[in-house]
Amino acid sequence: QDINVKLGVLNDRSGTYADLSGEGSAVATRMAVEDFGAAEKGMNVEVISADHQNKPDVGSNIARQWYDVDGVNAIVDVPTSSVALAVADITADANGVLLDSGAGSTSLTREQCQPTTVHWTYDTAALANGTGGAVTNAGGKKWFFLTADYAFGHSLEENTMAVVKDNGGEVVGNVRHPFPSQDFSSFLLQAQGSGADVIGLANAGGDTVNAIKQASEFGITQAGQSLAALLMFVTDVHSLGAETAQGLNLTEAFYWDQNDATRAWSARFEEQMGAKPTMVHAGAYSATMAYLAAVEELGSAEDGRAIVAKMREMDIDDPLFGKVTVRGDGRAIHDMYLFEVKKPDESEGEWDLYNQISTISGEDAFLPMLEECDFSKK
Amino acid sequence: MSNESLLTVKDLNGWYGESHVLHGIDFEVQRGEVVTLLGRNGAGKTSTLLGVMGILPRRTGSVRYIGRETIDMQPRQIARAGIAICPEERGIFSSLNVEENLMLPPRIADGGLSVERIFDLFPNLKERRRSQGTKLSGGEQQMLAIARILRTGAQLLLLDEPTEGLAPVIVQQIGRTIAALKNEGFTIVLVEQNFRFAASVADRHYIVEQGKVIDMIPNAELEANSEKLQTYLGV
Amino acid sequence: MSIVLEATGLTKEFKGFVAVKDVNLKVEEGTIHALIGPNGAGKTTCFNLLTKFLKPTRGRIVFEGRDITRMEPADIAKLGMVRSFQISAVFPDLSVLQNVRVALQRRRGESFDFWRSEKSLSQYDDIACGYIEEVGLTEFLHHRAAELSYGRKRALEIAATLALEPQMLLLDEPMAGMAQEDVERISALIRQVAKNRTILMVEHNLSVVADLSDKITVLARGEILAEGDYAAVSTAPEVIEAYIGAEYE
Amino acid sequence: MEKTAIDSTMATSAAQQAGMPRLHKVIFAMLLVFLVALPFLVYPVFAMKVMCFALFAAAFNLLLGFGGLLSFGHAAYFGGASYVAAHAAKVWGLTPELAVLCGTVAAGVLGLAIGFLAIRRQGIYFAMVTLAFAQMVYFFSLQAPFTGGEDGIQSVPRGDLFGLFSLEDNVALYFFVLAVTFAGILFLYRIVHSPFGQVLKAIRENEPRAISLGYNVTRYKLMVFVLSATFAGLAGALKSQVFQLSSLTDVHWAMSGEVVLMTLLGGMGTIFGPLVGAAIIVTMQNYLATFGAWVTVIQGVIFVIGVLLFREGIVGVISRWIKRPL
Amino acid sequence: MFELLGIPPQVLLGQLLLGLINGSFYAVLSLGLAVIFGLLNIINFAHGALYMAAAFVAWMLLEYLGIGYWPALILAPLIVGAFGVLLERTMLSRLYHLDHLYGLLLTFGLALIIQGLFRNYYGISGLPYQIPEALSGGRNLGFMFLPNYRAWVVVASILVCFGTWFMIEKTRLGAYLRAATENPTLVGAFGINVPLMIMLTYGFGVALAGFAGVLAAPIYSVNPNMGADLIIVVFAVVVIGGMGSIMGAILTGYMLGLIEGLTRVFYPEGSAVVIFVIMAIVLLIKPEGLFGRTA
Ligand SMILES: Nc1ncnc2c1ncn2[C@@H]1O[C@H](COP(=O)(O)OP(=O)(O)OP(=O)(O)O)[C@@H](O)[C@H]1O
Ligand SMILES: Nc1ncnc2c1ncn2[C@@H]1O[C@H](COP(=O)(O)OP(=O)(O)OP(=O)(O)O)[C@@H](O)[C@H]1O
Ligand SMILES: [Mg+2]
Ligand SMILES: [Mg+2]
Repeated sequence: QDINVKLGVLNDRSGTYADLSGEGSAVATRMAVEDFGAAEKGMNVEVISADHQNKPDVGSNIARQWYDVDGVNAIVDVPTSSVALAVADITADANGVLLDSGAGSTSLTREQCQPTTVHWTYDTAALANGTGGAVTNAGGKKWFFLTADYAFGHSLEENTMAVVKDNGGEVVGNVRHPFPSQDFSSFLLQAQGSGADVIGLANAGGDTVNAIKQASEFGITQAGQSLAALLMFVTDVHSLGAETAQGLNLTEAFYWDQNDATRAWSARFEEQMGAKPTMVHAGAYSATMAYLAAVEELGSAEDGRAIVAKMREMDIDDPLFGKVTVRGDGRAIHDMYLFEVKKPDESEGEWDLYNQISTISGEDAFLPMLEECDFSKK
Repeated sequence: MSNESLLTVKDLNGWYGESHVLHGIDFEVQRGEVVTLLGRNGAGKTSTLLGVMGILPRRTGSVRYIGRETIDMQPRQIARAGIAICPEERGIFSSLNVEENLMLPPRIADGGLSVERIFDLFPNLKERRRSQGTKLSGGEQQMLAIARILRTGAQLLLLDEPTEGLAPVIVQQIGRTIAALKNEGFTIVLVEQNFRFAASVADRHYIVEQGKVIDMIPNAELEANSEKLQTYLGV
Repeated sequence: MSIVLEATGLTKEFKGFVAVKDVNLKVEEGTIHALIGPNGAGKTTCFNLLTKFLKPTRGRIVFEGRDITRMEPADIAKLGMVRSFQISAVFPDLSVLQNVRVALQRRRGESFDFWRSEKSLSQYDDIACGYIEEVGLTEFLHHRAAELSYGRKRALEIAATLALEPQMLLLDEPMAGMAQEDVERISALIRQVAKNRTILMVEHNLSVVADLSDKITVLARGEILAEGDYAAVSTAPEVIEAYIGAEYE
Repeated sequence: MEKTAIDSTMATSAAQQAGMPRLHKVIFAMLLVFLVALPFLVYPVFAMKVMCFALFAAAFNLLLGFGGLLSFGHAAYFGGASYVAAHAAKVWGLTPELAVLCGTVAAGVLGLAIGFLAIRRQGIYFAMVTLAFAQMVYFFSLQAPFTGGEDGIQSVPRGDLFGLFSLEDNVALYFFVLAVTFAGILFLYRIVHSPFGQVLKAIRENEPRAISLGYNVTRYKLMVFVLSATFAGLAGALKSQVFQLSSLTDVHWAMSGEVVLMTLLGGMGTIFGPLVGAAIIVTMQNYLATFGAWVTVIQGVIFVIGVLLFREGIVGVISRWIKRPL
Repeated sequence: MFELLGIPPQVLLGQLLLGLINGSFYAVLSLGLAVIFGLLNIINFAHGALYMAAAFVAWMLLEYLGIGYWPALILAPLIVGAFGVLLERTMLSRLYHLDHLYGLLLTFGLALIIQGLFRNYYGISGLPYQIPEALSGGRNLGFMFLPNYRAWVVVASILVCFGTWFMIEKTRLGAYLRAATENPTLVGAFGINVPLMIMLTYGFGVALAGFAGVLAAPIYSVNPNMGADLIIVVFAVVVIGGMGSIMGAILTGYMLGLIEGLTRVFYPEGSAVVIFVIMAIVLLIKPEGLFGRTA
C-alpha cells in the first residue's frame, strides 16, 4: 500500500539566512526524496516550503497550519533558534517531526527538548568545541569576544568561553554588539586594545562577514591577532573572497569537497542552485533521507514520536555525513570538521576555499545528553 | 492709452471637483487699464482670477492674453507670459524670511519695480526683512504679497482684495501705488470689497454674480448707476 | 460701570523685537471697545496675549476680578472670554451645522463622552440653526465649511463664537473680506449681541469702528497712541498721521 | 449652480445625523455573519490572526484617521500588551480573559505615559517621539529577562475562559477572539461617532480654533492616544493568546510600520479601511509565504499598485465612488 | 574582563575618529533624505534600498564592464539618480495631492521590490568589492591605525555635504525648493517649473544615497540587506537635526556617529538605541530639532 508523506521545508527565504538555507534546503530535500527512491518504494512524498521570515509568530503560524490543515508530517530545516523552538513545541503537540538543520541553539535538545525533535547538523556547543578548542590548543590562549546581542550570540559566546577555559585559555574581554550591525571598527579597536591573541566572532551571517572584512581593513590580522569565526558558512567565505578570509579557522559539519560522494552530490546541487551547498543544505538532505528510511520501516508517516524513536534505533550511514546516530534527546551525532580558509594562491576556483585541519568526533563535539531529555528510555 | 485688448476672457467656465462655479465669464481688459471685479461673497471673483491664472482645477472657454490663447497652458507658462497674481489668502511662505519671500518670484521681464522702490512703498517690510514671513502681522503679510509681484515685471497684475486688513493709511498708499503702476503702463485686474477704494482707482467695473459677469459700469458713470449698484452689491 | 478686562504693563518681545510695549488697557463692561492702529502695531499680538495664545513677557491681566495671567487658553475660553481669528478660522471638513454644534457642545460641558452616541448631539440642532440663521447661512446648513466663500466663512466663525454665549468677545477684524451688505448685517449682529456682553474688537474698517464702538484705543508700534471716543480719536493729528491718513474721507 | 455640491453634502451629513447609517449597519451585520462562518471555511488560527490585526489597525486608525495623529510606535502597545498577557497567562497562571485584560491595561498605562510626553509635539515630530519611545520599549524587551529575548515567551497556555470553558480548541478560541474583536471594533466606531469624536475632528482640522472655543486640546489628544493604545494592546494581548507566543516581532518598529501600511492600504479615516487593509496584508503574508524568495517582490508590487490604483486606500476609493463615508 | 573604567585617552580619541567616519555615512544619507523630505514631504523609504542598489551598481560596473571605483563613484550615483527620476515621474508624481503618508507607502513598496530583486539575483550573503589600489593600506596615527580609505570617506563626505548645503542654502534654488514645499501651486503661478524641480531634487537626493552606497561598498559587505534598517536611523538624524535644515542634517549626521562611537565603548548593547534616546530628549526639549526653524 502507498505511504503518503508530506514534508514542509520551513526556513528563511528572504532574510539573513536565505542563502545558507532558503530555497537550497528545499532543493536538497527534494533531492533526498529522489535519491531515496521514494516513488519506487511506493511512497508518495510531497515537498512544500515556506518563508518564516525569522519571526517566531510567522513560523509557528505556518507550522500549525501545515499540521492542522495541510497534513504535513514533518518540518525540515528551520534555522533561527527562536523559530525552531516555537516549531518544536507545535510539532510535539501535533505529533509530527521536526528535522532541524539550520538552527544553532542547544536548547532544542536540552532545556526545550521534545520527543519529536531531531537536531541534525550542528549546534553552538559543537561550534565552540570545534573552533574554540582547536584555536586554543593551537596557542590562542587569550580571547576577546565580539558577540551579537541576542540569544544565539550569547549562547555561542558562553559555550565557547567554557571550551576556552577548559583548554587552559583565558577570556580577556567581550563586547556585545547590536544585531545586525554594519560597522565593527569600534568593537575591533576595543578588541585590539585588549591584548587578546584571538578575537572570537560569536555572531553570524552579514555581521561576521562585515567584522572580518573590517578586521582586515584595520590591519588587525596583520598586527598579529587572529580571528575565529565561530559560525561561518561556505557562502559567507565565498562572499568575503579568499583574499580577505584567508587563514580563518572555522567549524562545519560538511564541506562539498570532502570526498567523491560529497563532490558528486554538491555538483548536482550546484546545477540547480548555482552555488555550492552549505552544511545546512546537506543536513536537510541527510535528515530527510534518514526520516524517509524510518517511515519506510514503520510503513506510515502518521506517528511522529514513533518515527523519531525509530530513527534513534537506526544506524545511519549517510553519504554526506558518514556515520550518524540520533541520540535519545534527538541530537544527531556525527563528526565535525575544523577547516582553515585557503590563501588565494592555493585556491583553484571560486568555491575552492577550505583546507581541512582536523576531525572532531561526534562525542567530543556535542554536549552530553541530559538525563531528563533521554526519550529513548521513556 | 492704446486700444489693444490685453486680456480677453470669453465664456470661462470653472469647476472645483464636482461643483461648477464659473458659468461663462466674459470680460476684457485694455492695456494700461485698471478694472475691478465686484460682487457679493461667493460670486466667483476669486475663481475668475484663478481661472485667468490657470490655477483653477478645471476650466474651459477662452482666455486670450496679448492675442495668445492660454486656456491649455500651465500656470507657470501663463506666469511667464506676463501675468502675476496676489492671492486672497496671501500665500506667504513660512519657511522663507521676508526678503526671501520678496525675492522669490523670478523676474520674467524688465520693467518691474526695484527693491528700493518697494521698500519705499512699504517701509514695514524693510524693517522686518529678516523676519520669518508668516510672523508678520496680517497687514504686513498683505503688503508683502503685493510687493513681491511688483518686482517681476509682469504686465498684468491680478490683485485679490489687496486692501483687506490694511490700515487706512496703507490703503491710501496702495491706491497711490496702483495709480503709479497704471502710469507706468501696468494693467491691473482688481477684486475688491471696499467699494469706495475701488471707485477711487478703477477705470471700469465688472459686476459678477453667480459665476457670470452681469454688467459693466465705467467709473465715470457710477453716480448714474447707483441704483443698479444698490441691487447688485447693496451699496 | 465696572471694568471687565484690565491689562497692566502688558509687554511682548519676540527675540529682541518688542511687538507690544507696556500697554495698559481697561475694557468696561457692556461696551464695544475698538482697538485700532496701523499694520503691525501689535493688535493681534495683544489679542493673543489677552487670550493666552502667547505668554506675555511682562504684565498682568485681570478678567472679571480674576488674575488670568498664567492660565491656559482653553481655560480662558471657559471663563467666558472667546476670540475670533484674523485669518478665518472654521473647521473646513465639518458642515456649517457641525461647526456651530461643536461650539455648543463645549458650552454644555460634555466633552470626554466617547461612549455616547452621536445622536445625543441632535439636541443642539435647533439652537445651532438659530445662530446660523442670524448670520444668514441657513441655505448652506449642510455644506462643508471649506466650500464656503471667504465672507461666509467669516460669518460662520462669528456664529460659532456667539453660540458659546461668551461674557466677552474678542473679534479680530470681523469685517475683513466681507461684502458691503454683509458688513452691515454683521454690524447689526454685533450690536445686537453686544447688548448684554462686552466686545473688544480690532477693525480697519473705520466706518464700522465709528458706527459701533463706544471707546477706541489706538495702538502704534506696540504702544498706546491715543484713547477716547471716535470723534476725539479720529481728529487727533498723531492718529491721522499714523493710521487714518490725510486722504480719508 | 451649487446644486451638485448641495446634493452630495446633504446626502452625507443627513446620513451622519441618524446615528449609525443603514449602510454601516448592513455592512457590520454581513461582516458578523461572514465571521461566524469563517472558521469553518478557512483555518481558524489564520482567521484569528486577521481579526487581531484588524482590531490593531482599527485602533491605530482611531488615532491617525480620526485624531490626525501619526504614531510611529504603536508596536510598543501591541507588543507590550502581548508580553504582559503572555506572562500573565504563563507565569501567573491567569485565565485568558484576565490575562488579556492585564495586557490591555498595561498598554493603556504605557500609552498614558508615552502619550503624556509626546502629545505636545506636532506632526512628524510627534511621530518621531512615539517612535523613539517605542524603540526604547523594544530595547527593554530585548534586554529584560522576563521577555525571553529573541525566543520571546513561548508555549503560553490557552487556558479556560472564566476558568470554565477550555479554549484549547481552535474554534472555541476563535469565538472568544471574535467576540472581543468585534465588540472592540464596534466600540471604536462609537468613539468616532460620539460627541467626543466630533470634537476630535474639529481639533484635527483647526487646532487654534478649537482652543479658542475652550477645548483643552492636549487633554483630548491624550485621551484619544490612550484609547488607541489601549485597543492596540487588546489586539496584542489577544494575539499572544492565539499564537501562545509573544516575541520581539510584536514590538519591532516594522510592526509599527505594518499597521501604518494596513491602515493606508485600506484607507485611513474610514471605518472599514483598516479592517480591509489588515485582512489583505495578513492574507498576503500567509499565502505568499510559499512563494519563496519572491515574497518581498510580490508584496512590494502589491503596495505600489495599491497606492497607484487606490490612492486613498481601497475603502477610501470605494467610499468616493459611492459617495458615502465607509 | 575588559576594564571599562580606565579607558586611556588615545583609545577614546580613536573611537571618536571612528565615530566621525561612521558619521560621514549618516551625514550623506541623511542629507539626501532631508533634501527629499524637505521638498516632497515624503519620507523616502526606498532610500536604504537605493543606497544598496548603488553599491551593487558599482560592483556590476566592475564585474561586467571592468569600470573601476573612481568612475563608479560618479557613474553609480548618476545611474541610481536617473532611476530615481524615473520613479518620481512614473509614480511619486501621481501622489502629490494626497496625504504624504501615501508616498511613504509607495516608497516602502519600492524598497521591497528593489531589495527582493537583488536578493533573488545575487543572494543574501553579499559580494566582495575591493578597496581601490590608491587607497589601500593605512597609516598609524599613534593612537590607532587609520585605513586610508576611511580617511577618504570623511573627506569625500565633507566635500559633498557642504557642496550641497551651499547649493541649497546659498542660492535661489533653495528658496524655490522651500517655497514649493509649502505651496506648489503658487510657486508654479510665479512661473517656476515646479514639477521639473521636484523631479530633479528627488533624483539628486537619491544620487546622494547612491554616493554613500558606493563609498560603503569597499568596507561593508555589498548585500541586499545593507540598507534595510538604515532608513529609520537616518530619518531620526534628519529629525534631530531639524526638518528642513540642511545643515542640521549634516551636522547631526556627524554628531550621531560620534555619540554612537562613544556608546560602543561604554555600553555597546545600547548603541542601536542611543539615537532614539537622543531623539526623544531633543524633541521634548527643543521640538523643532537642533537646527530647525520654528513653524
Ligand atoms: N475650494 C473650493 N471647493 C469648492 N467650492 C469652492 C472652493 N472655493 C470656492 N468655492 C465656491 O465657489 C464659489 C465662488 O467662490 P469664490 O471664492 O470665487 O467667490 P468670491 O467672489 O471670491 O467671494 P469672496 O468675496 O467671499 O471672496 C462659491 O460658491 C464657493 O463656495
Ligand atoms: N511670533 C512672532 N515672532 C516675531 N514677530 C512677530 C510675531 N508675531 C508678530 N510679530 C511682529 O509683531 C508686530 C505686531 O504684529 P501684530 O500681528 O500684533 O500686528 P497687528 O497690529 O495685528 O497688525 P495687522 O493690522 O496688520 O493685523 C509685527 O511687526 C509682527 O511682524
Ligand atoms: Mg474671493
Ligand atoms: Mg492683526
